[in-house]
Amino acid sequence: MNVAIVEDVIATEAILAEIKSGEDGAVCVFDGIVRNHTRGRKTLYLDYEAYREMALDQMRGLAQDAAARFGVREVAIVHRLGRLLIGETSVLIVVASAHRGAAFDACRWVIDTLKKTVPIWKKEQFEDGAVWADGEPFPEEVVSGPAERMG
Amino acid sequence: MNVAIVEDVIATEAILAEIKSGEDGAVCVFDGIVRNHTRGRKTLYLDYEAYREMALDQMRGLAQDAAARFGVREVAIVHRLGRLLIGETSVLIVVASAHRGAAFDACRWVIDTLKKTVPIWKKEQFEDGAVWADGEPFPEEVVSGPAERMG
Amino acid sequence: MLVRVLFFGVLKDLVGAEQQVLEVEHEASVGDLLDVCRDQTSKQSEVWTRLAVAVNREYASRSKVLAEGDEVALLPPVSGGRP
Amino acid sequence: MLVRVLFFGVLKDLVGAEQQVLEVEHEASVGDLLDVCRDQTSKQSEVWTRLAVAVNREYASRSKVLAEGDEVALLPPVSGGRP
Repeated sequence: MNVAIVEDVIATEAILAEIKSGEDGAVCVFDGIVRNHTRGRKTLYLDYEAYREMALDQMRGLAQDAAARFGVREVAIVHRLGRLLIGETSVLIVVASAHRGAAFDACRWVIDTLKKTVPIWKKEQFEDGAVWADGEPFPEEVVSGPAERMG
Repeated sequence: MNVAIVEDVIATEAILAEIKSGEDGAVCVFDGIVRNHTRGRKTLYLDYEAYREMALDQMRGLAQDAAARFGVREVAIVHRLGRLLIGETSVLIVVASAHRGAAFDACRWVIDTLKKTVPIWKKEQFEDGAVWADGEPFPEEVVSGPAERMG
Repeated sequence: MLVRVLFFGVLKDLVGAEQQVLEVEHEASVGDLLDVCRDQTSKQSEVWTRLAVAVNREYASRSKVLAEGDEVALLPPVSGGRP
Repeated sequence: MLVRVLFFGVLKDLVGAEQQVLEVEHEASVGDLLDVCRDQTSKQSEVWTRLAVAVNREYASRSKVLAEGDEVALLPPVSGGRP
Protein backbone atom coordinates (compact mmCIF):
# COMPACT_ATOMS: atom_id res chain seq x y z
CA MET A 1 0.00 0.00 0.00
CA ASN A 2 1.52 3.31 -1.10
CA VAL A 3 0.41 5.78 1.57
CA ALA A 4 2.25 9.06 1.93
CA ILE A 5 2.12 12.70 2.97
CA VAL A 6 4.25 14.92 0.77
CA GLU A 7 5.21 18.59 0.47
CA ASP A 8 5.85 18.60 -3.27
CA VAL A 9 3.82 18.04 -6.41
CA ILE A 10 2.12 14.64 -6.32
CA ALA A 11 3.66 12.34 -8.95
CA THR A 12 0.37 11.07 -10.37
CA GLU A 13 1.82 9.34 -13.42
CA ALA A 14 4.44 7.45 -11.42
CA ILE A 15 1.93 6.37 -8.78
CA LEU A 16 -0.45 5.13 -11.49
CA ALA A 17 2.30 3.28 -13.34
CA GLU A 18 3.58 1.69 -10.16
CA ILE A 19 0.24 0.40 -8.94
CA LYS A 20 -0.82 -1.49 -12.07
CA SER A 21 -0.40 -5.23 -12.12
CA GLY A 22 -1.36 -7.98 -14.57
CA GLU A 23 -4.19 -9.14 -12.33
CA ASP A 24 -5.97 -5.79 -12.60
CA GLY A 25 -8.73 -4.96 -15.05
CA ALA A 26 -9.69 -1.60 -13.56
CA VAL A 27 -8.00 1.35 -11.95
CA CYS A 28 -10.10 4.12 -10.44
CA VAL A 29 -8.46 7.42 -9.57
CA PHE A 30 -9.69 10.35 -7.54
CA ASP A 31 -7.69 13.52 -8.04
CA GLY A 32 -8.70 16.28 -5.66
CA ILE A 33 -7.63 19.66 -6.96
CA VAL A 34 -7.66 23.21 -5.66
CA ARG A 35 -10.71 25.01 -6.99
CA ASN A 36 -10.68 28.71 -7.81
CA HIS A 37 -13.78 29.49 -5.76
CA THR A 38 -15.70 28.51 -2.63
CA ARG A 39 -19.30 29.57 -2.16
CA GLY A 40 -18.89 32.38 -4.65
CA ARG A 41 -15.65 33.76 -3.24
CA LYS A 42 -12.54 33.73 -5.34
CA THR A 43 -9.78 31.57 -3.88
CA LEU A 44 -6.13 32.60 -4.28
CA TYR A 45 -4.47 29.54 -2.73
CA LEU A 46 -4.87 27.03 0.06
CA ASP A 47 -2.61 26.15 2.96
CA TYR A 48 -2.93 22.55 4.11
CA GLU A 49 -1.74 21.37 7.47
CA ALA A 50 -2.03 18.07 9.30
CA TYR A 51 -1.53 16.30 12.55
CA ARG A 52 1.00 14.49 10.50
CA GLU A 53 1.82 11.27 12.31
CA MET A 54 -1.80 10.58 13.14
CA ALA A 55 -2.97 11.47 9.63
CA LEU A 56 -0.52 8.98 8.19
CA ASP A 57 -1.70 6.29 10.62
CA GLN A 58 -5.30 6.98 9.66
CA MET A 59 -4.52 6.92 5.94
CA ARG A 60 -2.71 3.58 6.30
CA GLY A 61 -5.74 2.24 8.15
CA LEU A 62 -8.05 3.48 5.39
CA ALA A 63 -6.01 1.77 2.69
CA GLN A 64 -6.06 -1.52 4.58
CA ASP A 65 -9.75 -1.24 5.42
CA ALA A 66 -10.65 -0.46 1.80
CA ALA A 67 -8.75 -3.50 0.54
CA ALA A 68 -10.46 -5.77 3.06
CA ARG A 69 -13.91 -4.26 2.73
CA PHE A 70 -14.15 -4.07 -1.07
CA GLY A 71 -11.76 -6.87 -2.02
CA VAL A 72 -9.58 -4.62 -4.16
CA ARG A 73 -5.96 -5.57 -4.72
CA GLU A 74 -4.14 -2.31 -4.05
CA VAL A 75 -4.84 1.20 -2.75
CA ALA A 76 -2.61 4.27 -2.89
CA ILE A 77 -3.37 7.43 -0.89
CA VAL A 78 -1.13 10.47 -1.17
CA HIS A 79 -1.92 13.84 0.42
CA ARG A 80 0.04 17.02 -0.08
CA LEU A 81 0.56 19.67 2.62
CA GLY A 82 1.69 23.30 2.50
CA ARG A 83 0.67 25.98 0.06
CA LEU A 84 -1.22 24.78 -3.01
CA LEU A 85 -2.19 26.86 -6.00
CA ILE A 86 -5.34 26.66 -8.10
CA GLY A 87 -5.44 23.46 -10.16
CA GLU A 88 -2.84 21.62 -8.07
CA THR A 89 -3.61 18.18 -6.67
CA SER A 90 -4.08 18.09 -2.90
CA VAL A 91 -5.01 14.43 -2.62
CA LEU A 92 -4.69 11.48 -4.95
CA ILE A 93 -6.39 8.13 -4.41
CA VAL A 94 -5.75 5.20 -6.72
CA VAL A 95 -7.45 1.82 -6.46
CA ALA A 96 -6.52 -1.19 -8.59
CA SER A 97 -8.83 -4.18 -8.84
CA ALA A 98 -9.81 -7.05 -11.10
CA HIS A 99 -13.24 -5.49 -11.71
CA ARG A 100 -14.46 -1.94 -11.94
CA GLY A 101 -17.36 -1.95 -9.47
CA ALA A 102 -15.13 -2.65 -6.49
CA ALA A 103 -12.54 -0.12 -7.70
CA PHE A 104 -15.13 2.68 -7.90
CA ASP A 105 -16.74 1.79 -4.57
CA ALA A 106 -13.44 1.57 -2.72
CA CYS A 107 -12.08 4.80 -4.22
CA ARG A 108 -15.17 6.73 -3.24
CA TRP A 109 -15.30 5.26 0.23
CA VAL A 110 -11.66 6.20 0.83
CA ILE A 111 -12.06 9.85 -0.18
CA ASP A 112 -15.38 10.25 1.66
CA THR A 113 -13.96 8.71 4.83
CA LEU A 114 -10.65 10.56 4.55
CA LYS A 115 -12.49 13.87 4.32
CA LYS A 116 -14.31 13.14 7.57
CA THR A 117 -11.73 11.40 9.72
CA VAL A 118 -8.15 12.12 8.67
CA PRO A 119 -6.76 15.10 10.64
CA ILE A 120 -5.90 17.47 7.80
CA TRP A 121 -7.12 21.06 7.58
CA LYS A 122 -7.07 23.73 4.97
CA LYS A 123 -6.97 27.49 5.32
CA GLU A 124 -8.47 29.21 2.33
CA GLN A 125 -6.87 32.45 1.24
CA PHE A 126 -9.34 34.76 -0.46
CA GLU A 127 -8.66 38.20 -1.87
CA ASP A 128 -10.20 39.74 1.26
CA GLY A 129 -8.96 37.44 4.00
CA ALA A 130 -8.35 33.88 5.07
CA VAL A 131 -10.54 31.31 6.82
CA TRP A 132 -10.14 27.76 8.01
CA ALA A 133 -12.47 25.72 5.82
CA ASP A 134 -15.45 24.60 7.82
CA GLY A 135 -15.61 20.84 8.12
CA GLU A 136 -18.52 18.53 8.66
CA PRO A 137 -19.07 17.25 12.19
CA PHE A 138 -17.00 14.20 13.06
CA PRO A 139 -18.72 10.83 12.74
CA GLU A 140 -20.13 9.54 16.02
CA GLU A 141 -17.51 6.80 16.40
CA VAL A 142 -14.73 9.38 16.21
CA VAL A 143 -15.96 11.66 18.98
CA SER A 144 -17.25 8.93 21.26
CA GLY A 145 -14.18 6.75 21.35
CA PRO A 146 -11.42 5.05 19.43
CA ALA A 147 -12.28 4.22 15.84
CA GLU A 148 -12.69 0.50 15.36
CA ARG A 149 -10.65 -1.02 12.61
CA MET A 150 -12.98 -2.57 10.06
CA GLY A 151 -12.68 -5.68 7.93
CA MET B 1 -15.26 17.12 -24.96
CA ASN B 2 -12.18 15.05 -25.80
CA VAL B 3 -13.60 11.90 -27.40
CA ALA B 4 -11.33 9.72 -29.50
CA ILE B 5 -10.54 6.28 -30.82
CA VAL B 6 -6.82 5.63 -31.12
CA GLU B 7 -4.47 2.86 -32.22
CA ASP B 8 -1.55 3.80 -30.02
CA VAL B 9 -0.86 3.99 -26.30
CA ILE B 10 -3.39 6.25 -24.59
CA ALA B 11 -1.69 9.42 -23.33
CA THR B 12 -3.22 9.39 -19.85
CA GLU B 13 -1.03 12.10 -18.36
CA ALA B 14 -1.64 14.54 -21.22
CA ILE B 15 -5.40 13.93 -21.18
CA LEU B 16 -5.50 14.50 -17.43
CA ALA B 17 -3.40 17.66 -17.63
CA GLU B 18 -5.49 19.04 -20.47
CA ILE B 19 -8.86 18.50 -18.84
CA LYS B 20 -8.18 20.29 -15.55
CA SER B 21 -9.51 23.78 -15.09
CA GLY B 22 -9.60 26.25 -12.21
CA GLU B 23 -13.31 25.64 -11.67
CA ASP B 24 -12.74 21.97 -10.87
CA GLY B 25 -12.37 20.51 -7.43
CA ALA B 26 -12.49 16.86 -8.43
CA VAL B 27 -11.31 14.67 -11.26
CA CYS B 28 -12.39 11.05 -11.42
CA VAL B 29 -10.57 8.68 -13.75
CA PHE B 30 -11.43 5.19 -14.90
CA ASP B 31 -8.52 3.33 -16.48
CA GLY B 32 -9.57 0.01 -17.99
CA ILE B 33 -6.59 -2.27 -18.42
CA VAL B 34 -5.98 -5.66 -19.98
CA ARG B 35 -6.10 -8.32 -17.29
CA ASN B 36 -3.92 -11.43 -17.42
CA HIS B 37 -6.81 -13.83 -16.93
CA THR B 38 -10.50 -14.38 -17.64
CA ARG B 39 -12.48 -16.96 -15.74
CA GLY B 40 -9.35 -18.83 -14.77
CA ARG B 41 -7.79 -18.89 -18.24
CA LYS B 42 -4.51 -17.14 -18.84
CA THR B 43 -4.82 -14.30 -21.37
CA LEU B 44 -1.94 -13.56 -23.74
CA TYR B 45 -3.32 -10.43 -25.39
CA LEU B 46 -6.54 -8.89 -26.66
CA ASP B 47 -7.54 -7.65 -30.09
CA TYR B 48 -10.06 -4.82 -30.02
CA GLU B 49 -12.15 -3.89 -33.02
CA ALA B 50 -14.98 -1.43 -33.49
CA TYR B 51 -17.67 -0.24 -35.83
CA ARG B 52 -15.54 2.81 -35.75
CA GLU B 53 -17.68 5.70 -37.00
CA MET B 54 -20.69 4.58 -35.01
CA ALA B 55 -18.61 3.92 -31.89
CA LEU B 56 -17.25 7.44 -32.07
CA ASP B 57 -20.76 8.88 -32.49
CA GLN B 58 -21.95 6.88 -29.50
CA MET B 59 -18.99 7.96 -27.38
CA ARG B 60 -19.61 11.62 -28.24
CA GLY B 61 -23.24 11.16 -27.25
CA LEU B 62 -22.21 9.57 -23.95
CA ALA B 63 -19.89 12.47 -23.10
CA GLN B 64 -22.64 15.00 -23.80
CA ASP B 65 -25.27 13.00 -21.94
CA ALA B 66 -23.00 12.59 -18.92
CA ALA B 67 -22.32 16.33 -18.74
CA ALA B 68 -26.04 17.13 -18.96
CA ARG B 69 -27.21 14.37 -16.66
CA PHE B 70 -24.70 14.80 -13.83
CA GLY B 71 -23.83 18.47 -14.25
CA VAL B 72 -20.12 17.82 -14.64
CA ARG B 73 -17.98 20.31 -16.52
CA GLU B 74 -15.96 18.11 -18.84
CA VAL B 75 -15.75 14.48 -19.92
CA ALA B 76 -13.01 12.75 -21.91
CA ILE B 77 -13.46 9.27 -23.38
CA VAL B 78 -10.61 7.60 -25.26
CA HIS B 79 -10.71 4.00 -26.48
CA ARG B 80 -7.85 2.12 -28.03
CA LEU B 81 -8.22 -0.50 -30.80
CA GLY B 82 -5.92 -3.18 -32.15
CA ARG B 83 -3.71 -5.56 -30.21
CA LEU B 84 -3.26 -4.76 -26.53
CA LEU B 85 -0.91 -6.48 -24.14
CA ILE B 86 -1.45 -7.27 -20.47
CA GLY B 87 -1.47 -4.11 -18.35
CA GLU B 88 -2.15 -1.74 -21.25
CA THR B 89 -5.04 0.71 -21.09
CA SER B 90 -7.92 -0.10 -23.44
CA VAL B 91 -10.23 2.69 -22.33
CA LEU B 92 -9.73 5.87 -20.35
CA ILE B 93 -12.55 7.99 -18.97
CA VAL B 94 -11.86 11.28 -17.22
CA VAL B 95 -14.51 13.48 -15.63
CA ALA B 96 -13.81 16.93 -14.20
CA SER B 97 -16.29 18.63 -11.90
CA ALA B 98 -16.57 21.15 -9.10
CA HIS B 99 -17.53 18.41 -6.63
CA ARG B 100 -16.57 14.79 -6.30
CA GLY B 101 -19.97 13.10 -6.06
CA ALA B 102 -20.97 14.12 -9.58
CA ALA B 103 -17.52 13.22 -10.93
CA PHE B 104 -17.71 9.68 -9.55
CA ASP B 105 -21.32 9.15 -10.66
CA ALA B 106 -20.72 10.43 -14.18
CA CYS B 107 -17.50 8.44 -14.63
CA ARG B 108 -19.16 5.22 -13.56
CA TRP B 109 -22.24 5.83 -15.69
CA VAL B 110 -20.08 6.45 -18.75
CA ILE B 111 -18.05 3.25 -18.43
CA ASP B 112 -21.09 1.12 -17.55
CA THR B 113 -23.07 2.51 -20.50
CA LEU B 114 -20.12 2.35 -22.88
CA LYS B 115 -19.62 -1.32 -22.07
CA LYS B 116 -23.23 -2.06 -23.01
CA THR B 117 -23.91 0.19 -25.98
CA VAL B 118 -20.76 1.30 -27.81
CA PRO B 119 -19.98 -1.11 -30.68
CA ILE B 120 -16.51 -2.30 -29.69
CA TRP B 121 -15.57 -5.96 -29.34
CA LYS B 122 -12.60 -7.82 -28.03
CA LYS B 123 -11.17 -11.16 -29.04
CA GLU B 124 -9.28 -12.80 -26.22
CA GLN B 125 -6.21 -14.77 -27.13
CA PHE B 126 -5.50 -17.56 -24.67
CA GLU B 127 -2.67 -20.05 -24.75
CA ASP B 128 -5.04 -22.64 -26.21
CA GLY B 129 -7.18 -20.60 -28.59
CA ALA B 130 -9.05 -17.36 -29.12
CA VAL B 131 -12.65 -16.36 -28.41
CA TRP B 132 -14.75 -13.27 -28.86
CA ALA B 133 -15.51 -12.08 -25.35
CA ASP B 134 -19.12 -12.75 -24.52
CA GLY B 135 -21.06 -9.55 -23.96
CA GLU B 136 -24.14 -8.86 -21.95
CA PRO B 137 -27.43 -8.63 -23.83
CA PHE B 138 -28.10 -5.20 -25.30
CA PRO B 139 -30.36 -2.89 -23.28
CA GLU B 140 -33.99 -2.97 -24.42
CA GLU B 141 -33.86 0.51 -25.97
CA VAL B 142 -30.98 -0.54 -28.20
CA VAL B 143 -32.60 -3.60 -29.76
CA SER B 144 -36.09 -2.17 -30.01
CA GLY B 145 -35.27 1.04 -31.79
CA PRO B 146 -33.09 4.12 -31.97
CA ALA B 147 -31.49 5.07 -28.69
CA GLU B 148 -33.03 8.22 -27.30
CA ARG B 149 -30.63 10.98 -26.46
CA MET B 150 -30.86 11.70 -22.77
CA GLY B 151 -30.44 14.90 -20.78
CA MET C 1 -32.96 -3.24 -53.93
CA LEU C 2 -29.39 -3.42 -52.61
CA VAL C 3 -28.17 -2.82 -49.07
CA ARG C 4 -24.69 -3.07 -47.66
CA VAL C 5 -24.37 -5.33 -44.62
CA LEU C 6 -21.46 -5.12 -42.17
CA PHE C 7 -20.53 -7.98 -39.84
CA PHE C 8 -18.61 -7.53 -36.61
CA GLY C 9 -16.99 -9.68 -33.96
CA VAL C 10 -18.16 -13.28 -33.86
CA LEU C 11 -20.58 -12.60 -36.74
CA LYS C 12 -17.69 -11.78 -39.04
CA ASP C 13 -16.19 -15.21 -38.32
CA LEU C 14 -19.57 -16.92 -38.67
CA VAL C 15 -20.45 -15.34 -42.00
CA GLY C 16 -16.89 -15.42 -43.25
CA ALA C 17 -16.98 -11.84 -44.49
CA GLU C 18 -16.60 -8.30 -43.16
CA GLN C 19 -19.30 -7.01 -45.45
CA GLN C 20 -21.66 -8.05 -48.21
CA VAL C 21 -23.94 -6.25 -50.62
CA LEU C 22 -27.25 -8.09 -50.49
CA GLU C 23 -30.38 -7.96 -52.62
CA VAL C 24 -33.56 -7.64 -50.55
CA GLU C 25 -37.15 -6.99 -51.53
CA HIS C 26 -38.50 -3.46 -51.76
CA GLU C 27 -39.57 -2.30 -48.28
CA ALA C 28 -37.87 -5.24 -46.61
CA SER C 29 -37.46 -4.78 -42.86
CA VAL C 30 -34.41 -5.29 -40.68
CA GLY C 31 -36.00 -8.57 -39.58
CA ASP C 32 -36.34 -9.72 -43.21
CA LEU C 33 -32.67 -8.94 -43.84
CA LEU C 34 -31.64 -10.89 -40.73
CA ASP C 35 -33.51 -13.93 -42.09
CA VAL C 36 -31.61 -13.63 -45.38
CA CYS C 37 -28.29 -13.40 -43.56
CA ARG C 38 -29.03 -16.28 -41.25
CA ASP C 39 -30.23 -18.55 -44.04
CA GLN C 40 -27.00 -18.17 -45.97
CA THR C 41 -24.86 -19.60 -43.16
CA SER C 42 -25.03 -23.27 -42.37
CA LYS C 43 -23.77 -22.75 -38.82
CA GLN C 44 -26.21 -22.39 -35.98
CA SER C 45 -25.44 -19.73 -33.38
CA GLU C 46 -27.40 -18.12 -30.61
CA VAL C 47 -25.83 -14.79 -31.59
CA TRP C 48 -28.65 -14.27 -34.11
CA THR C 49 -31.11 -13.85 -31.26
CA ARG C 50 -28.81 -11.57 -29.26
CA LEU C 51 -27.46 -9.13 -31.82
CA ALA C 52 -28.38 -5.50 -32.30
CA VAL C 53 -28.73 -3.83 -35.66
CA ALA C 54 -27.66 -0.37 -36.70
CA VAL C 55 -28.98 1.23 -39.86
CA ASN C 56 -26.79 4.05 -41.06
CA ARG C 57 -25.05 4.05 -37.67
CA GLU C 58 -28.16 4.33 -35.52
CA TYR C 59 -29.57 1.43 -33.52
CA ALA C 60 -32.74 0.19 -35.23
CA SER C 61 -35.58 -2.18 -34.33
CA ARG C 62 -36.37 -5.36 -36.24
CA SER C 63 -39.41 -3.70 -37.78
CA LYS C 64 -37.53 -0.79 -39.34
CA VAL C 65 -38.06 -0.63 -43.10
CA LEU C 66 -34.89 -0.47 -45.16
CA ALA C 67 -34.13 1.76 -48.13
CA GLU C 68 -31.89 1.30 -51.15
CA GLY C 69 -28.24 1.79 -50.23
CA ASP C 70 -28.67 1.58 -46.45
CA GLU C 71 -25.65 0.55 -44.41
CA VAL C 72 -26.86 -2.16 -42.06
CA ALA C 73 -24.48 -3.31 -39.34
CA LEU C 74 -25.02 -6.53 -37.39
CA LEU C 75 -23.60 -6.08 -33.92
CA PRO C 76 -22.98 -8.89 -31.44
CA PRO C 77 -23.38 -7.94 -27.79
CA VAL C 78 -20.52 -5.62 -26.94
CA SER C 79 -17.83 -6.95 -24.71
CA GLY C 80 -18.67 -5.49 -21.37
CA GLY C 81 -17.12 -8.03 -19.12
CA ARG C 82 -18.04 -8.31 -15.46
CA PRO C 83 -18.43 -4.87 -13.91
CA MET D 1 0.37 15.62 36.33
CA LEU D 2 1.54 17.07 33.01
CA VAL D 3 0.11 16.41 29.56
CA ARG D 4 1.12 17.89 26.24
CA VAL D 5 -1.73 19.48 24.29
CA LEU D 6 -1.58 20.09 20.53
CA PHE D 7 -3.84 22.62 18.76
CA PHE D 8 -4.70 22.44 15.07
CA GLY D 9 -6.47 24.56 12.50
CA VAL D 10 -8.77 27.20 13.89
CA LEU D 11 -7.95 26.09 17.43
CA LYS D 12 -4.33 27.03 16.97
CA ASP D 13 -5.41 30.58 16.07
CA LEU D 14 -7.94 30.69 18.92
CA VAL D 15 -5.52 29.53 21.60
CA GLY D 16 -2.58 31.36 20.07
CA ALA D 17 -0.24 28.39 20.37
CA GLU D 18 0.59 25.19 18.54
CA GLN D 19 1.11 23.31 21.75
CA GLN D 20 1.16 23.71 25.51
CA VAL D 21 2.21 21.57 28.44
CA LEU D 22 -0.64 21.73 30.93
CA GLU D 23 -0.99 20.64 34.53
CA VAL D 24 -4.14 18.61 35.19
CA GLU D 25 -5.34 16.67 38.19
CA HIS D 26 -4.48 13.02 38.62
CA GLU D 27 -6.96 10.89 36.65
CA ALA D 28 -8.35 13.92 34.84
CA SER D 29 -10.45 13.00 31.82
CA VAL D 30 -10.35 14.36 28.29
CA GLY D 31 -13.46 16.38 29.20
CA ASP D 32 -11.68 17.91 32.21
CA LEU D 33 -8.75 18.92 30.03
CA LEU D 34 -11.08 20.52 27.49
CA ASP D 35 -12.58 22.65 30.28
CA VAL D 36 -9.10 23.81 31.27
CA CYS D 37 -8.26 24.72 27.67
CA ARG D 38 -11.51 26.52 27.05
CA ASP D 39 -11.30 28.50 30.29
CA GLN D 40 -7.90 29.92 29.39
CA THR D 41 -9.17 31.57 26.19
CA SER D 42 -11.38 34.60 26.44
CA LYS D 43 -12.84 34.04 22.97
CA GLN D 44 -16.06 32.13 22.54
CA SER D 45 -16.22 29.67 19.67
CA GLU D 46 -18.55 26.88 18.73
CA VAL D 47 -15.54 24.80 17.75
CA TRP D 48 -15.28 23.62 21.39
CA THR D 49 -18.48 21.64 20.94
CA ARG D 50 -17.49 20.24 17.55
CA LEU D 51 -13.91 19.16 18.00
CA ALA D 52 -12.56 15.64 18.29
CA VAL D 53 -9.77 14.64 20.61
CA ALA D 54 -6.93 12.22 20.01
CA VAL D 55 -4.88 10.82 22.83
CA ASN D 56 -1.55 9.48 21.68
CA ARG D 57 -2.82 9.63 18.08
CA GLU D 58 -6.00 7.63 18.62
CA TYR D 59 -9.44 9.23 18.69
CA ALA D 60 -10.70 9.27 22.27
CA SER D 61 -14.01 9.95 24.01
CA ARG D 62 -14.55 12.76 26.51
CA SER D 63 -14.59 10.25 29.35
CA LYS D 64 -11.17 8.79 28.65
CA VAL D 65 -8.86 9.11 31.63
CA LEU D 66 -5.51 10.72 30.92
CA ALA D 67 -2.09 9.62 32.09
CA GLU D 68 1.10 11.53 32.80
CA GLY D 69 2.86 12.50 29.57
CA ASP D 70 -0.07 11.85 27.24
CA GLU D 71 -0.10 13.69 23.92
CA VAL D 72 -3.58 15.13 23.57
CA ALA D 73 -4.52 16.70 20.24
CA LEU D 74 -7.54 18.95 19.82
CA LEU D 75 -8.87 18.52 16.31
CA PRO D 76 -11.41 20.82 14.63
CA PRO D 77 -13.71 19.12 12.11
CA VAL D 78 -11.57 18.14 9.15
CA SER D 79 -12.05 20.10 5.99
CA GLY D 80 -14.22 17.83 3.92
CA GLY D 81 -15.89 20.34 1.72
CA ARG D 82 -19.06 19.50 -0.17
CA PRO D 83 -18.87 16.00 -1.63
